Amino acid sequence: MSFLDHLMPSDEAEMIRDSATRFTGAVSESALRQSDGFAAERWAGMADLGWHGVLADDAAGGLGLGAAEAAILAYAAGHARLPEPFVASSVTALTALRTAGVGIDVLAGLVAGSRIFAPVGFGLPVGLATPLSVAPDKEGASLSGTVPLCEVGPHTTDFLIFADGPEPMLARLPSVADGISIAPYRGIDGRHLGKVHLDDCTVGDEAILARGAAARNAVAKAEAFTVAALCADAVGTIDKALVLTRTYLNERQQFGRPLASFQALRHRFADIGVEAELARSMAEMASFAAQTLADPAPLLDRARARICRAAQTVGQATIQLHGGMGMTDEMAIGHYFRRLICLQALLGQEAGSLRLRSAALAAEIDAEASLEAAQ
Amino acid sequence: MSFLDHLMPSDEAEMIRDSATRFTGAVSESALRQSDGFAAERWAGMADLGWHGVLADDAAGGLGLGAAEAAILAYAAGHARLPEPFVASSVTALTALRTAGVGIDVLAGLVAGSRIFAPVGFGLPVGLATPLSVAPDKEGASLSGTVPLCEVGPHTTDFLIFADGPEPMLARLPSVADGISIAPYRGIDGRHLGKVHLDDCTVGDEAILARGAAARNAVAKAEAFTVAALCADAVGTIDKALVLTRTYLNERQQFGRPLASFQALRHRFADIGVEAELARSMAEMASFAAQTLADPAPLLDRARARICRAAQTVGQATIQLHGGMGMTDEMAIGHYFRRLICLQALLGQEAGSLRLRSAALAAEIDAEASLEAAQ
Amino acid sequence: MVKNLEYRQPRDDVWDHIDLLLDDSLRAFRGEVRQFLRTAVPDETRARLDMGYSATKSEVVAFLKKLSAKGWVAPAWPVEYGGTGWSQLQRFVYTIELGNNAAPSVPPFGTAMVGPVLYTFGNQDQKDLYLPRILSGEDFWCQGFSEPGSGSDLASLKTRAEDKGDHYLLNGQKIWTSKAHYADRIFLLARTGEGARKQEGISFFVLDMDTPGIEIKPIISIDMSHSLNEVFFTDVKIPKTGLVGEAGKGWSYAKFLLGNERTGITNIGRCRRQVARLKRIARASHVGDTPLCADQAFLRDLARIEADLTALEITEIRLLSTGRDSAFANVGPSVLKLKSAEIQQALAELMVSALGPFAAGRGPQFVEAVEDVSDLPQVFFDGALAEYLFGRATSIYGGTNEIQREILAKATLDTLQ
Amino acid sequence: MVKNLEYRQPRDDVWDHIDLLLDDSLRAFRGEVRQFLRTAVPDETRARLDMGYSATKSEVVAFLKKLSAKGWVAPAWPVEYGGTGWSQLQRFVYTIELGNNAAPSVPPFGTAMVGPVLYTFGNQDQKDLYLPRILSGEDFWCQGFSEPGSGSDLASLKTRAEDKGDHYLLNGQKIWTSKAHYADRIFLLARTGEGARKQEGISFFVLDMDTPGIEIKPIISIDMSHSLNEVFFTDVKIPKTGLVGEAGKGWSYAKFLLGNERTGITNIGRCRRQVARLKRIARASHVGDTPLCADQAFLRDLARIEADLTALEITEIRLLSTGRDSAFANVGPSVLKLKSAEIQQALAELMVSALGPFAAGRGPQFVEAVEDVSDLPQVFFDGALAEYLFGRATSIYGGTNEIQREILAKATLDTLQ
Repeated sequence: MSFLDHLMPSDEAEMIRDSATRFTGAVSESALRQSDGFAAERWAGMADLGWHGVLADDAAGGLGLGAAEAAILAYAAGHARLPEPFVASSVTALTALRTAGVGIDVLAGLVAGSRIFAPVGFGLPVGLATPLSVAPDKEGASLSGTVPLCEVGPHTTDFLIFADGPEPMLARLPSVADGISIAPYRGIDGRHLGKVHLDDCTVGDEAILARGAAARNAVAKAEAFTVAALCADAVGTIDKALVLTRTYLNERQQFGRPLASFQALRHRFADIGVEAELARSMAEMASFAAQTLADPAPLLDRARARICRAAQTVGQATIQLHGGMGMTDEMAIGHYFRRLICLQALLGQEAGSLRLRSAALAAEIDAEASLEAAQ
Repeated sequence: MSFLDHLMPSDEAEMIRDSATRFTGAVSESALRQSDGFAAERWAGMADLGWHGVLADDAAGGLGLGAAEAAILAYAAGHARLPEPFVASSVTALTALRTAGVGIDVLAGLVAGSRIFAPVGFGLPVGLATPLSVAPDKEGASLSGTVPLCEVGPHTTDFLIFADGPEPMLARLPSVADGISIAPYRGIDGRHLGKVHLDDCTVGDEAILARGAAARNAVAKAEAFTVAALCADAVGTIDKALVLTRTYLNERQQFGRPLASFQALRHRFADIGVEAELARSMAEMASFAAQTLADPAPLLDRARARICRAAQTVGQATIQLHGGMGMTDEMAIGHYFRRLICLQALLGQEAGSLRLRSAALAAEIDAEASLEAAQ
Repeated sequence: MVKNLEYRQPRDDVWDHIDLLLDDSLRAFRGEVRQFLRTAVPDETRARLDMGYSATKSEVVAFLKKLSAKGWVAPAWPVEYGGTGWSQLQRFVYTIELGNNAAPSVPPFGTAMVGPVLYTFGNQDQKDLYLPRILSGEDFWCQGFSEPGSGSDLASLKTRAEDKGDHYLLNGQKIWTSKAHYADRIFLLARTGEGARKQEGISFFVLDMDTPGIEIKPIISIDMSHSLNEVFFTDVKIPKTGLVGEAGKGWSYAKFLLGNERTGITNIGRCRRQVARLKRIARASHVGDTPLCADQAFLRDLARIEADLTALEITEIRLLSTGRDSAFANVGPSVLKLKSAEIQQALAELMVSALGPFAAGRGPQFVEAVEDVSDLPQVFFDGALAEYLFGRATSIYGGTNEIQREILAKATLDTLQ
Repeated sequence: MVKNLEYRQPRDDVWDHIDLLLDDSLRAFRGEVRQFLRTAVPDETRARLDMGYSATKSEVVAFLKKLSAKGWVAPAWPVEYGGTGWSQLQRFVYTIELGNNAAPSVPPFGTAMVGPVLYTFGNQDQKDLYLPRILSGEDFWCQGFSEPGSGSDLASLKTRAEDKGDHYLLNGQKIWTSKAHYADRIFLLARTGEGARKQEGISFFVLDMDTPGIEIKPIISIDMSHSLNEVFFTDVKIPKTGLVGEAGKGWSYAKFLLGNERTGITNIGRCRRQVARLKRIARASHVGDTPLCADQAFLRDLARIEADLTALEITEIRLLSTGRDSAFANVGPSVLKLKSAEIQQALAELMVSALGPFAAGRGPQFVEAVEDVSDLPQVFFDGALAEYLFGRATSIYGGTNEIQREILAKATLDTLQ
């Protein structure tokens, strides 16, 4: 598939978008505020619409689609600021499981919404290296170490743990197991997060889904899909922040006329509209790159950097354009602002992304020098 | 003298300011455009008003004043975009000569305006290391090397050359001497610049004004005074750019009303007004630091960085606010824009200044760590 | 590791270079202030505040008691009303040191806002009753100016105080009332008449917060803290003694008050402390194996803010000390307000950026959860995010950035010289 | 040393990562374009243009001849008028490669501006006469739209063409007429009648530049080059055959023309080449003993611009390829215009910053003077400053940034969805 084809969504993709829009359109502000980071009926609703299986094969009850369609759903989740771990479980974990070639039985539960996976030690946040140590054990292996930031909560049914090192492995463990402890906390946007501590945690052979290059490969693919989905989530969040701000500027009167008539505010709104379009472009590119390219990192780093900047710029501007009202928890805009902060962190921030790109640029400059020296 | 005293100009300083304002107010736009980088009668006019001797002792015919008063004149030069080498000769060279303790006869010519010095290898631009090699010679020393950027022109009567190295020296040479060649060129703002090439250029003992620490000290003092004067020059240039833009915005009509009534333009003008005030603060600080402190570099680096940024921001914004007219050489604003570009280069640019400050910050962080480790 | 990140008191023997601009007597004065603050603020309070948390009411009260004993609660007041007689620059240094030493903020509502209005426009009874109780720390005040829908257009206020002969009857609503839930008294603007312009017919009142008919509704802000409130007035009786100055002249008193407010909000001391904090964070935080303090891009960001901060300090000194450049004196407060908001927000943003992925979470549980993870300045996480979030208000309150730019444009662009 | 800084042709075997977004057929097409450009542009021209200098008229003419022989002068035109029949994306790739390979710019006045107006609204005679001469490179055109005093308010133009029966009599003045001194013909707007709105009563004309009564006065721009002009018309006779379309409908033709203009000015190819140039400069330029390419702060600036450029490229591809998102299709041109101006200006600014103190001088003598100083990319100095100075126009011409923001705000803010 070419990027041009990618930009032309299929009819199926359009149907998914429409159904997602209808679904999230029915989520009320009060329901969101009451859901305390997770609503079981919402998760089940997503399952009914096929969200959790968007990337899973037919055989597992999935839709067998790709990063583009997962991005449509992540966008909808951002637009409605859903706190549920859609990306973590249905994109990150599912992609790793699927790439590792696990059996249909495991995937089926995830697709049906009855199993909710928390990736540990990979995927999200981007760029947080948290190596776990692996010791051989008679029945399989024993894992130790601490992962300070995972998307884990009371809803989590399974851990999907990646232990890097000389003998990398990807293992599945139930949420309650000997040697695992969780310190739960909350994301700035209300999502459930936690620190996972492993202390000589025994993993049986049957729980080890992949080893070595296969494990690394599964994790790499999962991380690329994660970046693409988070980018789309950010664009959905940005778009809704713009909608809220547009409404506010048109409705709110000051000095006897609507705020939307003040040129300084109009131009600032125009500027963040540009940011939104650039972010949308980068999100399109990220889902194409994750799906198609063998080494998407150089493109994904640019996408992360650019989208984090857009998230920062749009978040700050929309609060400012809301004036004092933007500072209140009562207005939805602050919730979108916090989600944008959280997404920037999960994407590794603009500074982190540019740091990687800068290092790559330096390497490119070196490589060109060598190439010329060799001529 | 405290900084507070410094902020309260003396009556003498006010008189200098008034006379400088009158002098530059009489310089016409056409005279500036015709002067081709130097006007002898203007230089003589400055001499009459005491500009060249502002920093020189009474005995040499000077006013015996300090960096604050030199800054008033540099400000006036920037405000009127005078292309003559006031800073190079009357601040940089004079400070070095005076600090090196040269005789009154040398200074008197400079103060009177009959001798115009070009500093070579120090002072200006800030941060350009161009070491010259020194070989012992029977009659004194022999200098070799190239200094690619000096403020030198047909008006130059004397070189003041600093050769760094194990045996640093400060030497005075006539503008035509064996072993010196000049490749002249023009600054972006029209001032005379040139590359000076020294090829076994013999410097007699009588021409060597200072050696070793004394030479270094003279040059360091001169460089501090140079930064302070260039900062003031930049503030004068910025202020005039704002005046021109204010006039343009008020006079020019668009869509049936003055440009000055469009909020987006008003707010951009407000922003560059803030830049001007910050730059003014930093210039005040720089002239105080140059005059008073033993090690003014950390403050001068901040001043350079901040003033370069103000120069960049104001230059770009005033062109933009002039619209198409700002792109024409016919309007004075472009000339001020180019002067601001030139001053940024001579000040070492924001990037160069911040690079030094960053290195100093890293050292401060290290020093704090050592201090704590020692506790 | 965490030890290295803790708050450090400014050292008298290590001068910030900007300090070289002070003269000997100001440096001696600063030493005196530092000496006092060293014991006046408990270490625990200092550590919490330095992390970015707000002071609790009891911390503020305890500190006010110390200040009160020293006579330093309201240095700017005339000596006859309990001020210190310090020069403007002494007050500047004093304010910097409060922030620099992580002292609890002195609530400005009594000292900087209603106090000057009372001793300038109030009657003798009002001065005698209220001023000493501000200085002693007994009375906490809050400000009833803004109303829903008025936004930057303060004079469009609708709250009405009807003259009932022996009292005024107050009905209406105020918003953004900072610390109303802590306050003993409120000063407010209400409409007592009509005029051709909306600025006319407004009066300035003082009122006890326990007067019947006052209801406080918290506003939770985007950092999820409670500091702002809505205040509702339903048939509240204001005694005639609650009117300050002349009826109908409230707008001019409010302008006087807001003019005082704008010069006091640069928060330079706090910014200095945050630069120092960022330097400690840069030492402890790692990117891969490299400490952040070896990242030139981060250092440049910090150096740029530091240069801005230096420029802001000197600009404030210029405004305080010369007063001769009348054009600048007019626009100076707006310059300071705009620039200080930008610097405070840039510092908070850089701090959050330095947190990397750990900017995703917050709350006490979060701090606890990540506290034992090595190589990361965990103790700062939560406070940095709180500061970043609440700090978005610095470009909104006290006249938004847009309002400040309009003030500047009026003063510099509309007057052709 | 200087050798390392010279222009390098893009390598087919080293893909820019953004190229991975192209499909095989577009990549093959690009190979064909590159192959052609390799011989169509002399090395000397390429080197000069890459340094930031403008092409001379003879360089442009020589290049147009090559393009003409290939049939590539005006790819976007309908095939029947001499276009190529390429898809929009092929044209996008073609335009990028022109800039990326430092080919002389094809003057837009004939191909992108008047040509489409003529084949859309012109009569058969006009098509037969003018279109082939544009394609052959024989005719250079210039544009007479802006007038002194009209600025962004183009429709307020005052130049008048009076209907004299067998001809129009033209009087008035145009400004910003790019390359008028090179041009054989001009297209212009003039008022032929009055209307209730200022947009009414305007007609669109074509005219030979050697017609008596036309006077050209150069405008020297702030880079001290001559590319812009004022054009004065004194009793100039326009034959009736010079009227395009209907009298009084000129404004709608101009809007059609300007709409075409906005999509063609992203200059992505040139920006890509400048990123490559900055990488070479970073290798050669030193800060003390360290090459600039080891300065993380510089690298971050470059990486940030590069990410912006990638976003711009994809945004242009989105606009060209989907056309389904109608809201974006409306604002897309303004998004591209704003962002491309920002990127072009940021690249020029970074390049000037990389020059350090050497940004003080310019001119051929300067280049010669500093050419033998080691370790500095002298050959770029002069051109970088020229680009920086002239590049300030990118946020002014074709609708200032402020006008673009107003267009965006109208489209996105004033329509509540």
